Amino acid sequence: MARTGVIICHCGSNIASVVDVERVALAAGQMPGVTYAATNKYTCSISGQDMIKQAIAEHELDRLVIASCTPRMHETTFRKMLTKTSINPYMLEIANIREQCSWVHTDKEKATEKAIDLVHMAVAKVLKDQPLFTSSIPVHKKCLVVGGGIAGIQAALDVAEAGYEVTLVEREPSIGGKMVMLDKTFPTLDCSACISTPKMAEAGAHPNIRLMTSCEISAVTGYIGNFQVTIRQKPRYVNHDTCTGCGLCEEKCPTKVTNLFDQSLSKRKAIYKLFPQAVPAKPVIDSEHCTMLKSGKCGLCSKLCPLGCINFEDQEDFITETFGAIVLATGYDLIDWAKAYPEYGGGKYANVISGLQFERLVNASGPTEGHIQRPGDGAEPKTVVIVKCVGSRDPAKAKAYCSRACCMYAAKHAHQILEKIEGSKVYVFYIDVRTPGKGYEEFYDKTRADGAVYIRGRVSKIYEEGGKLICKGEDTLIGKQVAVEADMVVLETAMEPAHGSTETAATAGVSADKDGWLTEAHPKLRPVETQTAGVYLCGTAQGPKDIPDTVAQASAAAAKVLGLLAKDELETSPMISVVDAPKCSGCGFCEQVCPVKAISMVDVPSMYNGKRVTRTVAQVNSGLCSGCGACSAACRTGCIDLLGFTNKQILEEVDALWQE
Amino acid sequence: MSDVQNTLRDRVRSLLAEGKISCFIGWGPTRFKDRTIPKFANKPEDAGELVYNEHCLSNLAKYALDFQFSAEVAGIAVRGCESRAINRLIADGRLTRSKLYLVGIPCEGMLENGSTAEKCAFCRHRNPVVYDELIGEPVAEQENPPRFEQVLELESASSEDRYDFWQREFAKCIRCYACRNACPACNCMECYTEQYRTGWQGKQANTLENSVFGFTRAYHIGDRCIECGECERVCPMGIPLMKLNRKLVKDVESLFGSEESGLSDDASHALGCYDKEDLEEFM
Amino acid sequence: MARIDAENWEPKILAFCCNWCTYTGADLAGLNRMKYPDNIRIVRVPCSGRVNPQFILRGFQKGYDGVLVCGCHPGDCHYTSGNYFTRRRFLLMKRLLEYAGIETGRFQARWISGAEAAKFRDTVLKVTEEIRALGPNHRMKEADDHE
Amino acid sequence: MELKKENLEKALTALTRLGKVLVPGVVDGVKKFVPYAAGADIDLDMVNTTLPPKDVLFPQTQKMYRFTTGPDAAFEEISDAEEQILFGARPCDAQSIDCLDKVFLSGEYTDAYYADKRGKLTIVAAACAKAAPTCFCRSMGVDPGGAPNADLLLAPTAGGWNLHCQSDKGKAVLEALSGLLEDADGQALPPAQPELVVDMAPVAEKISTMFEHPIWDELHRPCIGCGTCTFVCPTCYCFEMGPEMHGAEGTEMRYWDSCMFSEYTRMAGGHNPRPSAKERLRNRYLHKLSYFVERYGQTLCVGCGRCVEKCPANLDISRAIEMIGEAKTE
Repeated sequence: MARTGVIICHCGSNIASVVDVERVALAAGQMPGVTYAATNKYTCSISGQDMIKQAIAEHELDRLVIASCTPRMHETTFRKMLTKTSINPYMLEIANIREQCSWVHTDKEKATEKAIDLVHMAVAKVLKDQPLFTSSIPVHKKCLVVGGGIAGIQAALDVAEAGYEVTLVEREPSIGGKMVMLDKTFPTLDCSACISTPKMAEAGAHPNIRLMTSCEISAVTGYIGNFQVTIRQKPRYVNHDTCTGCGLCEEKCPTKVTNLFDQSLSKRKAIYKLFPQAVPAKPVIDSEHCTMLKSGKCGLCSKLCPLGCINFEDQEDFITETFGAIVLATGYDLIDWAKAYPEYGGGKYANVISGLQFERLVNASGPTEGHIQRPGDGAEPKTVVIVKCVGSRDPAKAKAYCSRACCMYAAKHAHQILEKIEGSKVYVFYIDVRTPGKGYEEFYDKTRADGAVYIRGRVSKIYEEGGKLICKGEDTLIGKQVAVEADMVVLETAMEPAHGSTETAATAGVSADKDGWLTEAHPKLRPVETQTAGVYLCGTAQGPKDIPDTVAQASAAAAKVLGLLAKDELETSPMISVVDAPKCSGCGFCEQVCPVKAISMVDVPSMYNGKRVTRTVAQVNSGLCSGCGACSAACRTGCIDLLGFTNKQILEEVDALWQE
Repeated sequence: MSDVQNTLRDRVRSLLAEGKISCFIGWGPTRFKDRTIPKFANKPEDAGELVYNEHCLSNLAKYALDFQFSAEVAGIAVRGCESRAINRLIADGRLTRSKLYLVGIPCEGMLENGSTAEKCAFCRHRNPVVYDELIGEPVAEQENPPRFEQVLELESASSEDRYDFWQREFAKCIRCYACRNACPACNCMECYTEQYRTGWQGKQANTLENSVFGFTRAYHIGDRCIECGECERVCPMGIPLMKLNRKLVKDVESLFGSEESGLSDDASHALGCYDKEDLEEFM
Repeated sequence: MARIDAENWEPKILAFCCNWCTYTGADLAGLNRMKYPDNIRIVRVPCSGRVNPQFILRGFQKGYDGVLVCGCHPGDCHYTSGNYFTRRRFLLMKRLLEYAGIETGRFQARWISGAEAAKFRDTVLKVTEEIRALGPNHRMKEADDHE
Repeated sequence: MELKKENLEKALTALTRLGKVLVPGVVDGVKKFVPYAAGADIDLDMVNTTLPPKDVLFPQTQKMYRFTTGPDAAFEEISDAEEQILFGARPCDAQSIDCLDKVFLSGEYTDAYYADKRGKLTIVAAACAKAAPTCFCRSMGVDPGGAPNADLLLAPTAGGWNLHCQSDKGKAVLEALSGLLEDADGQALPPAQPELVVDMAPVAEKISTMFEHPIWDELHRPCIGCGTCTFVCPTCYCFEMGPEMHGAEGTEMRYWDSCMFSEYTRMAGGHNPRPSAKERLRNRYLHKLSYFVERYGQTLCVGCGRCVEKCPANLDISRAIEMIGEAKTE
């Protein structure tokens, strides 16, 4: 027989002034299974807790109902208290007779009756409580960072600096991402490479960081603290263990290929480093273009390499490792504006370029060594039109969202043109100017003071006429059509999630929104966590943002990772779902509704019609289950149940009304 | 129909003889002219005992569960209703398509007490929707049979009349669970009614408990019912169960835009997924 | 309470409230000392997605005159998607109950966030009045079947 | 003595003075024994009711006692027996009551609930002038023209029924009907001759040796495991007990169970000695045709054909009897 103790709290006068607590205690004493019922002035106080402990010992109680304030207030307090008694902390139910009774009702008689009902429901439920035990899962103190842009580098460095091992996976042959392509950063105008390459080098040399370039993650299993990740190493055809990065191969390679790092504004070789400051500073072979790999002819690099590092037989390799935490920093791409905006020439005018192309043009290490020259003829443009929101805030053609960084880099581009080309004119077509950042508005003001002409309106058409690019649009402030003759047009295009990032995220159990940006666990309160515990995100993988925000978020993600890795073991809530496997039909309905992919279908030996068979049944991963109970409501048989809120417990609460 | 019967016997004989299937589930004769019984042909010579006529009322699909753990392939005769039931059972993880050999039979409806069986009257899929081979030529489908006519009629009754209607009907229920056991969507290893410890459902046969069972079963299968009408056919008390099931089918179709159940073995079902743009009534 | 005469009859309403939104909203209503009718009995569940529609029938069986299911607003679910499933389940269940002859209004569902204490209070007020207007429920109720 | 058809309603009304009169009728499409009320839809010509009269004595759900738990634990027995007249029961139905009597009244233990009801029951049986295609009572030793354990037998005539009193309770019925009866007997109709005939003789001979016989491997296969056959059977008497709780108050009940349900023999922990339909069907048939015979000297099947008529899969116990009879045994 159960020996339930019921404590009715006065909460000073908070409860007792409305609810006749003595009457509630008297009624509770008559309820099935109740051995002891008493009131207490302040149950949560030390003396209140001592009184409960004493009652537990004296009356050999095996479960407890406390009628007091909301369980959201003191459930944890009382559970903690129970750890010091003979009662399991989960043999406790709280009847909320303060927030949901004494504070909201005035009729003392009715409030008392309601309190009795609420206590009754708790008493009925507690009779079906079972002792539950937290279990612990080990934490593998190693972090995986996916994406080697500034976000990934920052997160990796922060975690590594704290003393934990990090593996940084990058699909390109070098880390660096988009930031390293940029020339200057707004609003301070410090050289992007100057501040990002030291970080790259630091990451490359850090004893706790293992760089895995030309790599992608292909599979993730397991759960927080224990992710088994399979990493695919793409063939590089160059042995990076022996290569010193002398560059002889690259110098002599006869095959020239469009250089995508320079946004197609230059050529590179078929064996190449992504850019001069690449980390690792070692070349790889572009298998798509290498004549040796394509047709078996050439092999010059192999002949020249003094250390014999070239291996045309290189194969892809799969490496599986265990990580405690994963950070997704998969970054962004720019939209393909040529497809979305045929009215801007759709790519047929060489002098209509993207902002990122402009960054390469103006970059000292770019194809023009920093001289702004028209890609079409190499001439210096005197009049430049900058078009903002190309693809952003334009749901009809591309993206509905604001890409956040464009207003500022458009101002930066305008500034750079005005500064570098004497007598130049810059017209900026804009919808709005958004400058919410430290020093941003000031920078924008300065650019305008420098002479940039801001025209409010979208460009409706760009066409070539007499060697000039005519940009037509409406100046909505004066309500008139305007046409600007330009030598060059820079389109500040929208960001979109890096290609393949949603697939990578899905591998790690992270979902994306309709635009493909990865979904955080809570937009405000858990901005760097995801619905999959132990997987974090940062940078533009989560949504468009600029470098300061990206870096801040990367450090935030690192802080979360450190919070996890600092623990040797994770205590898991015991209030999770459990499967009664012999009853499970294996329909998988629970799996379909689980928000955290904690349920998987597994084959188990079983009996069926008296025969030994192998059947498929549901299995709950206790490390992943978040205890929502959606599975339980989806199960027709009721064979998957949520501990702490079992079907039986809830039915008992409902049935309790019958007691009078 | 005798052509179909002859072809069926020939085909089953060969399939068994060739070892393509280990057993064939069809219909066999009874001592009564107007009744058939599910027949399991294990050997080529059993094929001659198979029957196909207008009295083949049983939906055979659930008998395939007898072979769910068998290493061999089982053959089964499938008309529209059986084929959808097989899809349902595959979708719900109870059968494996590769372990089944489906002999399709287009069907023009069966007879019950001398006239078209109630379960066939609203059929929209007389031709099997999945099969490995088809006996005979596809038949014309019934054009828009008024599936929801009876539901609409009851919907237009007053709340009180609806309550009285179902209470009167469930007063008849004897809790034999024939409806459940015949239903291809009721394919749980153990029914919720058997979970005595949880106590979902009292075993006592009274109108209330009977109707709790009736409504719960309807809800459990509502988004997966293939409208084969077996539950109603097997009910010894003649409770119009399809009038209940079709209500849910109708709502699932109109609320969530789901297609009819059992047209494919896709595991998705209306309550196993959601659309953020679903109807909002609870604001 | 089952055998209180009609004059003194007070509706009894069962409410399933999710821990993260509506239960919190109800707590906030208390914190703000808002007043609402005492006819409601709340069962706390982690998520509205935990509420098996069979619990609703059970509520009516056991003598509740009305049943309410409350959760986070769609999109705000603590567990991301629980309430989207809730919405589907109860869109269907509500119609089934009405078809079965339970009067419209006896079963209701509402999205109430942790901040919407006033909405919680107003919902309890409204639902209580609606159910009061419907009178005692005898349909699908155990006692009546056993008289 | 003859009761003319035109006096039937008067006769039934007269009988209501003796107790609740149960007559074959149709309620919401279901043929069963229903309490007689003037103007009710009664049909004494129907061959068999769909539901047997067994729930008159052995209700599908029988409330046994009420109880309260907790400090003031108490219980109160429920007795709901009342005088009842089962009017128009068929010879097979009467025979089924004989079977139930053996189970509930003979031997060391008498079932109080059954005994109460049985003591207050008067059986007015009606012999059959016609048979349904599924009737095979004769093969099971039941005479469609007689009902030895009935208190009164109605033998059909062209215009009504001749009355044969068979007990003191029967006399009471006759007294109640005085004034409504013709003194002379009418022209009796010949009793029905069911077309369905099976031979039980070879079955009786060998069935007790056939537990392991391969016949069961195939026989059960159409069975869907529902309880229809057992619930429409006039003799199946298995039950289970359980409480219905309202907080600390409860009512203990017993309700029909079916050996065809998979959970019927399932034990705590999950083991099931009758794991599949094969073992379950075998048990049902052996119980009816062998075990009961060994214990009480008669079969537990009265040949009413209800299960044959209602089986969702058209399983046919008469066919099983034939197959058992034909089976080779060593």
